Amino acid sequence: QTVRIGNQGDALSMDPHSLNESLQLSVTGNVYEPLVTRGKELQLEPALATSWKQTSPNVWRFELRKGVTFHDGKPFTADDVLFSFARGSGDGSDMKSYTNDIKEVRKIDAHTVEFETKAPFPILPGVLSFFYIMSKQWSEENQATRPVDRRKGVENAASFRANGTGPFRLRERQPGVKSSFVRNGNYWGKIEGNVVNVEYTPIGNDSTRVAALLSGQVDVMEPVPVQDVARVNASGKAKVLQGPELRWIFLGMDQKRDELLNSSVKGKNPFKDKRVRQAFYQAIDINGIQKTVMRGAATPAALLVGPGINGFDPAMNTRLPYDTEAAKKLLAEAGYPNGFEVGMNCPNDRYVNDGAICQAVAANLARIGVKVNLQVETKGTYFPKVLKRDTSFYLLGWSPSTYDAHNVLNALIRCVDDKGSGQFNLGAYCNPKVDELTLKIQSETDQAKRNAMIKEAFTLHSNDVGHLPLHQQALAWGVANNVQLTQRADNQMPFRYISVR
Amino acid sequence: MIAFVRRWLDSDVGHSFRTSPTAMVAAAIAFVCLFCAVFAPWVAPHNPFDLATLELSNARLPPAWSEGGVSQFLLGTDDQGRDILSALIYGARISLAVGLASVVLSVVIGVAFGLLAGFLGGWVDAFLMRLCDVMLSFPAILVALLIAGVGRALFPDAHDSLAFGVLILSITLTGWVQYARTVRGSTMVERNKEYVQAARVTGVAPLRIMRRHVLPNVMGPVLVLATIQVATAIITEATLSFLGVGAPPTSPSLGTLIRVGNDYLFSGEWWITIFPGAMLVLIALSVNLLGDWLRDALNPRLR
Amino acid sequence: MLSQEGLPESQASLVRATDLAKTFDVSAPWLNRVLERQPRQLLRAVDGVSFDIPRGETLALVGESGCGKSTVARLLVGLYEPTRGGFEFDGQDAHAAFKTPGGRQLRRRIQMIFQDPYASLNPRWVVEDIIAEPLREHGIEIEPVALRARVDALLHSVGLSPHDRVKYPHQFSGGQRQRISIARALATQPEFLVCDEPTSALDVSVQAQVLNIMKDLQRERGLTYLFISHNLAVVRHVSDRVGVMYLGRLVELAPKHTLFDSPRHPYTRMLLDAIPKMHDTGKARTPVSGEVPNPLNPPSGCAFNPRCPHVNERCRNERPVLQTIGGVRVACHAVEEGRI
Amino acid sequence: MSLLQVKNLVVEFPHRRGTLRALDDISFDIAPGEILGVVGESGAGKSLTGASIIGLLEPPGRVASGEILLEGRRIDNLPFDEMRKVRGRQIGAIFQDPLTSLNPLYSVGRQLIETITTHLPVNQSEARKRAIQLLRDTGIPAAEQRIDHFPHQFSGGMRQRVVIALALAAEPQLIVADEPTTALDVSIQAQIITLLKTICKDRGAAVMLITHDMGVIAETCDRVAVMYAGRIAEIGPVHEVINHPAHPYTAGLMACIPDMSVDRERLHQIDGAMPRLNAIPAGCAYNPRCDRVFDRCHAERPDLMPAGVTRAACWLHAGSSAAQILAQGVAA
Amino acid sequence: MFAFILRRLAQAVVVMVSVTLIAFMLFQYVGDPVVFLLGQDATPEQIRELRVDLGLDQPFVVQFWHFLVNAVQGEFGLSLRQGAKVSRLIGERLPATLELALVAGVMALALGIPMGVYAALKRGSFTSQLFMTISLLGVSLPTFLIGILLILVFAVQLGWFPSFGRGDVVQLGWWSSGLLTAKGWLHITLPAITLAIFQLTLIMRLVRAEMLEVLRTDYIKFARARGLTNRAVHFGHALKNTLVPVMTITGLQLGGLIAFAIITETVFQWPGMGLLFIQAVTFADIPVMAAYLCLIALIFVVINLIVDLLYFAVDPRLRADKAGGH
Ligand SMILES: Nc1ncnc2c1ncn2[C@@H]1O[C@H](COP(=O)(O)OP(=O)(O)OP(=O)(O)O)[C@@H](O)[C@H]1O
Ligand SMILES: Nc1ncnc2c1ncn2[C@@H]1O[C@H](COP(=O)(O)OP(=O)(O)OP(=O)(O)O)[C@@H](O)[C@H]1O
Ligand SMILES: [Mg+2]
Ligand SMILES: [Mg+2]
Repeated sequence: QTVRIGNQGDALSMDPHSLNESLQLSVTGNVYEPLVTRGKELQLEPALATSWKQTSPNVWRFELRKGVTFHDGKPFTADDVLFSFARGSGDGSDMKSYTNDIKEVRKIDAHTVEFETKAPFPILPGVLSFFYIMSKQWSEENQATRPVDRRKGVENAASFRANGTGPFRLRERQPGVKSSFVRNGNYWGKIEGNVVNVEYTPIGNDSTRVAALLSGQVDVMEPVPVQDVARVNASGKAKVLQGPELRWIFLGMDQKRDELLNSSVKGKNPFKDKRVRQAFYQAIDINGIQKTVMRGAATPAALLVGPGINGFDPAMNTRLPYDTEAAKKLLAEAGYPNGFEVGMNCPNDRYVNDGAICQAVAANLARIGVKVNLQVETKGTYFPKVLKRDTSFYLLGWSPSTYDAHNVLNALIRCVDDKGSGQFNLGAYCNPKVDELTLKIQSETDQAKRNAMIKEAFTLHSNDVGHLPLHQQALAWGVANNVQLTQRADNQMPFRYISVR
Repeated sequence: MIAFVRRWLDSDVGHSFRTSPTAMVAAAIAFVCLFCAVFAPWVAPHNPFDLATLELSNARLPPAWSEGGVSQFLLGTDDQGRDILSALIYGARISLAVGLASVVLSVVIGVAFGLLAGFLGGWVDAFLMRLCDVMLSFPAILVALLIAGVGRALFPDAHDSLAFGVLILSITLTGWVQYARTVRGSTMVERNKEYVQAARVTGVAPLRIMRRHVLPNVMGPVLVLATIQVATAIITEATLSFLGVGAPPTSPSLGTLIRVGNDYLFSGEWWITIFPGAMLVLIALSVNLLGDWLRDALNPRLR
Repeated sequence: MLSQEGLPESQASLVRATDLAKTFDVSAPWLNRVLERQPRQLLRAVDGVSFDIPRGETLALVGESGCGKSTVARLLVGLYEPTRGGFEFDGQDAHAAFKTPGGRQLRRRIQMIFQDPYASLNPRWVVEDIIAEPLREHGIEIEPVALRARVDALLHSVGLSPHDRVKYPHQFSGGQRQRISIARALATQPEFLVCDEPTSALDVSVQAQVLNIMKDLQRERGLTYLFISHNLAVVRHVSDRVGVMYLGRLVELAPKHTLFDSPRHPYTRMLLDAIPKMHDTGKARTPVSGEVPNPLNPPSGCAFNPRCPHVNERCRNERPVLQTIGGVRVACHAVEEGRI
Repeated sequence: MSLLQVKNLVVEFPHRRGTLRALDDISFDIAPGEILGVVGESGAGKSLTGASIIGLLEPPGRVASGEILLEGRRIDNLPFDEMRKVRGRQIGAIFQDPLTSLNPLYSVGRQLIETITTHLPVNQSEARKRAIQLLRDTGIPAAEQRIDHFPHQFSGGMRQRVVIALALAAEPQLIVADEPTTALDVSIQAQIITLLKTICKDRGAAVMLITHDMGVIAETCDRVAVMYAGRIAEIGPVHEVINHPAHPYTAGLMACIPDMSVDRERLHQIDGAMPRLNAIPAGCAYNPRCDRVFDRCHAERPDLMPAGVTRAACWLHAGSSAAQILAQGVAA
Repeated sequence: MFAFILRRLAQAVVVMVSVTLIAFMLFQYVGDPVVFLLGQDATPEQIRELRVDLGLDQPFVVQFWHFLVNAVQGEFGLSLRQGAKVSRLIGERLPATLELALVAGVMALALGIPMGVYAALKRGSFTSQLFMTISLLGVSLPTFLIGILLILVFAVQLGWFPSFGRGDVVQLGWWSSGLLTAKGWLHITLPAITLAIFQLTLIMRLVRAEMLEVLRTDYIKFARARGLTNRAVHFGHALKNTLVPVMTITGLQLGGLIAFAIITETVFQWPGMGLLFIQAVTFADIPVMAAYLCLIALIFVVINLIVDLLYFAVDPRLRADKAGGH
């Protein structure tokens, strides 16, 4: 059984440590495995580790699975784990954020390892679910002991070839063109689906990708542009599998500068006034956006996290009402009865219909008198700009890589410092109380206490209207009628769930 | 004015115009497009740039005559609830403006360089022609892509006007080469003609000769080329928009409209892309036909 | 010897060319020359030509295509810099003067009429502008009404009507265009007119009109002409003295009647023989044998030697110089030796 | 019998403001082996006459009426392919500019052989032999080598010899030579004219020599036709026309030519210019410039009528023969 | 001729160095690759480090110099994005683009020349007018629209041709060819048509214009006067002379084909260099962009050199210095 998959992008490399990006991890995750993985509902499941427990606040012990072999036939041992973590935290690795909190990995015996963290670290197993284990021997034999070293211009065998323990082996790879995978006959576990061969093709252009599905050139494709969902469903050849994605779209506002970069308001920053922020919030017709721009493929959100994320509480997830009049009033109270002019930055090829969302928002804001000078551009120029915080008003999407609310608090909400806190808090929202909580949450091991603190932090943030949450994006996979698969909310597509009739 | 038109219609070129139905139809279409574009605020039923009037609930309405259409939106609406007809008219305005502006700029640069190279010869010529070679080995789209990127980076807060500036500049940068080459060629022929030498014998300064004698006599082919280049520029702009570096979606050109509409080709909302596409083809075709006709009409050997 | 002979005339001479030479570098590009081991290629278009023209007279230059006639003309009006030698105009070193600001004055006094009546007028200018250009350029007349009057007068003097002022050149016949050219040349009231084949593109009937006008103007204004042509009949009609050129050199220079009645140089004789005789119809001419040699690689000795019936060893080796023999100036060993 | 007969040939150019008559009722004939000169001012219609005979009028020009007969066979209305066989085979042509008449991309040999094999039933090697012979006959030294050279490797005079060889390749009976020497040097002109003359004498071909150089006509031709504004003004033996012109235009033309044997302060000059085709005056086309014009010249158009030995289209010679009266009757 | 080639090569080097220089100046602005190289959780420290490691903190002149020195040794470094040797990436993509351009070029020439000849010979006839007008559509429709419409009609609706990709390729040494399998031909058809349409129009119009020009020359008139058949005149004499100037423009156009391939490759997901470049642009992958531009300049220069050499072969006048002078 062969399944042909078309995707918007491609894994840039087969090296599991070279890039911390979800598509790359999704592809390499079929060949390599972590110690702990996530199941269909994102629950943690044993993978190369059969069990784990916290032996002291700072120490975790993992029992490794026995009898596992790499694709080249070599057995999997604790040495491979040690090697992989050394590799992943060394030069050229992009996985350091997963290993930063680990102080040391120790080998207890051939199938037991111990992790010592720098501070109490309650969510370590979850964090490790994207850290894949490589073979020490193979890497050494193939000069792949380090992730690619661009400085020296030295290529890395692991970029093109792969030797993991996963359910599929890499058979052939042409970067950006095609990658073929074949089922691993010696896999330690059970493979749910019946697929034997997988052909993975990147197809960047939306129309072409839809055409490929409709003309039967691919069996699975991802994502389906929202406007084509109906067409695919109506084609009789394929249907669209839709479901919520672990990605929240929101708007941020510069709350730090004393004068906005590009605005008609001089001498002060209107976004420092909560009333203005709230006016913006209430001016956005989120249901309209959901209905027309997203064609239903989105769930309006009141927080920057949602179901599936550790620490989320549905009770908090209520938006302020859409109310143009109230918004106008707030604006007038804040001293802008006639609105003002402000620049807005927006990518047009990063999130689902991102450009259109911004346009709709701009139209919404126009109704309360705010003139938005929208600048929509490709992600290539958008991100460098907003990351320098050269923006007053921007759109961003976030998917917490640890499936934990702390990640969001730390990256998006915490006050900005130069050590990486609030790194994506591009509008520099800052509430010291939230910061305090964030720090505590990081090392709190009591789950209930921790959740309460998360809730408190989010409440503070919501009351401040620190960001303008929009919605949770939806996944849309086009699947031919003869294919069955499981859609995971983190947009990972493990081949082992795919069956072909 | 009327007398002028009458005299023109009576001239050879005018006659060939009157006897060529294609030319007349093309001119009529071009004129209508130009008229609509220039007077867009008065001609268009809505103002698509006025965000406050957009209503998301009006999004993606089909043309008035088909089921579900609303007479208020003759050609339907796009995904933002913008009236397609108005967007078309404003889009044509932007496309034409970009096309004309970049062609005018290319002509100015190209003709100036061509004249200098052809008239002065020597190392000036060699240098300018190598420059042309360099420009030519950068295919137009590549240059435009790079320039657009640079422009955006240099003017990070670029609003629409600056985005257009970047667009025009990038089309100009590759466009001038053709004019420079053409003009250089004709200048080299022209400068050896006896009327130029007569002026030199009289003691007229070289720059003056270039401007007053040579320039008017090398403009013929430039004119024809320019006509056709307008169409090419409009298409290039559309292509750049397709690649995502063209006119901003808030003030869309025809190219941007097509690119946006492109996403709706499969979803059955054909009007979002077909109308701008048809408009673009209509403009480009009529301008091309005019250029074509002009080329033949101005070529005495074909008369 | 040259100067001795020239002296008595020099007082009256308006134009005096001394050893005028123009060499064009037509070498292949440097790289080619290096790789293909080619020498520099120099084309001696004009190679040491001396003559003088008394005020009010016409000197004609004749010769085959490529012998350097036009180059001489262009040297005289300052379109080319001479490689060697120079020419004096009214006692003044002209080429030095052309370069000074005062040279404009000189440009006023020397004008040129070109061969092709179609190419010598800017097709996009109306006649009025064409004729007024030199007037404006030299600041002779700037005021519009007076300027217009001047243009009308000029048009009148070449037999055109003031109504033609607003027409474009293409609305005129060849002969009329040539008259416009003449009017333009006359605008600055020059003393010396260089005419490079002014009638060779014209029909005989039109040629007659143009030649007549030129003669009339000479009579009225005392103009001095350098008249270039390859039509000996025309030359005979207009000139006072005739210079015969061959491959960049003067081979014979003599008063018109002397030259036509008793040509000395074999090449001159050949040219005269080549003129079809109109009135004794059916009589074949004796065609000249051979072709014009390649100017890049001229024969050694006398350039004419490969085609000359009187050639001898000396002709092949030694280049004859122009010298006065029997009252005319001729460059030929055979004449010098009295062989012909 | 004459080789070529042109009867009342009219050539027209349809134009947006009516039709231009570029050749208006031209009649003449050429006997085998005869050299007929055609002179006239630029635009008089000389080239058009030649082009009509070889059937290469450029559209939109067309033969509107009249006939052209070659050896008694009408050739002006032949189908394209028939006419093609006449061209080159029976009527050869030579044009003014020898440089542009030859295709620069092919060797002269190829062009010669191509012409020969198109018309004559010979194979390649024979054709090549003939080609070499032709080049030799036209006075090209070392013909065996030069046959493989390209046109740009020949000098102007040599090129014109090649062109003549090409025109003669299939041994035509008539050669239309349109200003064959105008582009050449004075000294080369004589060579080419002599060559043309002797070659045609040797092969018995007739020549229609178009030129505006009276001198060339004088020494080469048997008869001469003087054209003016699309009409023949005078036609007759060359000696007569030159020495005793019957038409005032011919006389004027002769007087315009500077004469080597007499000194004149001013040349005789015909004022004005030949009328444009769209402004040909009624009656005799020459009437505005004629110094012997009288009423009839304005009113009626003269046909060719005997005037001494020649025939001239001038009312001055009217009534000198019965034929004229007849013609008058028709015209009236 | 040797000197000529040498001079062209020298010029080519100048052109290419200038191209890369300009390209490098522009690269400063197209985006920041570091943002894409590190994931969202990277620390500022890491970002700074990477920037230094990649040499992106150095002035562009220095970066350019390093690039140049490496490029001369045929080494373009590693793709920032893919971590693979740029030379390898481009080498893998080159065959696809060249085959596409070749097929499209052949298509454009094979149709464009006959159509142009026809339009010139039958000037004014209905068919030729039709050709002229319809061909204008080719330059009035943006390439991407043509491509998408072709996909819509022929791939989705009719299902005759595949909508994307190259199909099966056969590996011939390092060259992968799609032209040896039936499937490969099916795959190349739509993209090649898309790419060819624009060129076809240009070539057709050029041939027509040149042919009309040539048909008016004296040697064509003289050839007719010699009684040559129409075939010999039109195809023996006129066509060959027409093709001499057409060659130059076609040479330039072939360069254009490769540039236009960017759009076509994007639309058809054709795994060629254009696609690589576009991806590189979005990710500011400077080594890939630089190498691509160099290669394009090189191809352009090579094509022009070939065209110039063809001139020597076709036009005897240019061989004058060798053969002439007898
Ligand atoms: N600008 C130039 N560069 C190189 N060579 C030149 C230039 N001008 C003239 N020559 C050469 O100088 C020689 C003399 O040319 P010139 O034009 O003076 O001849 P001419 O006697 O006027 O001929 P014609 O009768 O054809 O006008 C010719 O061999 C010509 O090729
Ligand atoms: N295509 C055309 N359309 C209109 N008129 C034309 C055309 N071709 C020629 N004529 C006219 O026909 C007349 C005769 O032209 P022709 O070429 O026969 O003159 P010619 O006597 O050969 O002159 P020349 O000595 O200049 O060669 C001219 O008045 C010319 O303007
Ligand atoms: Mg000359
Ligand atoms: Mg003629």
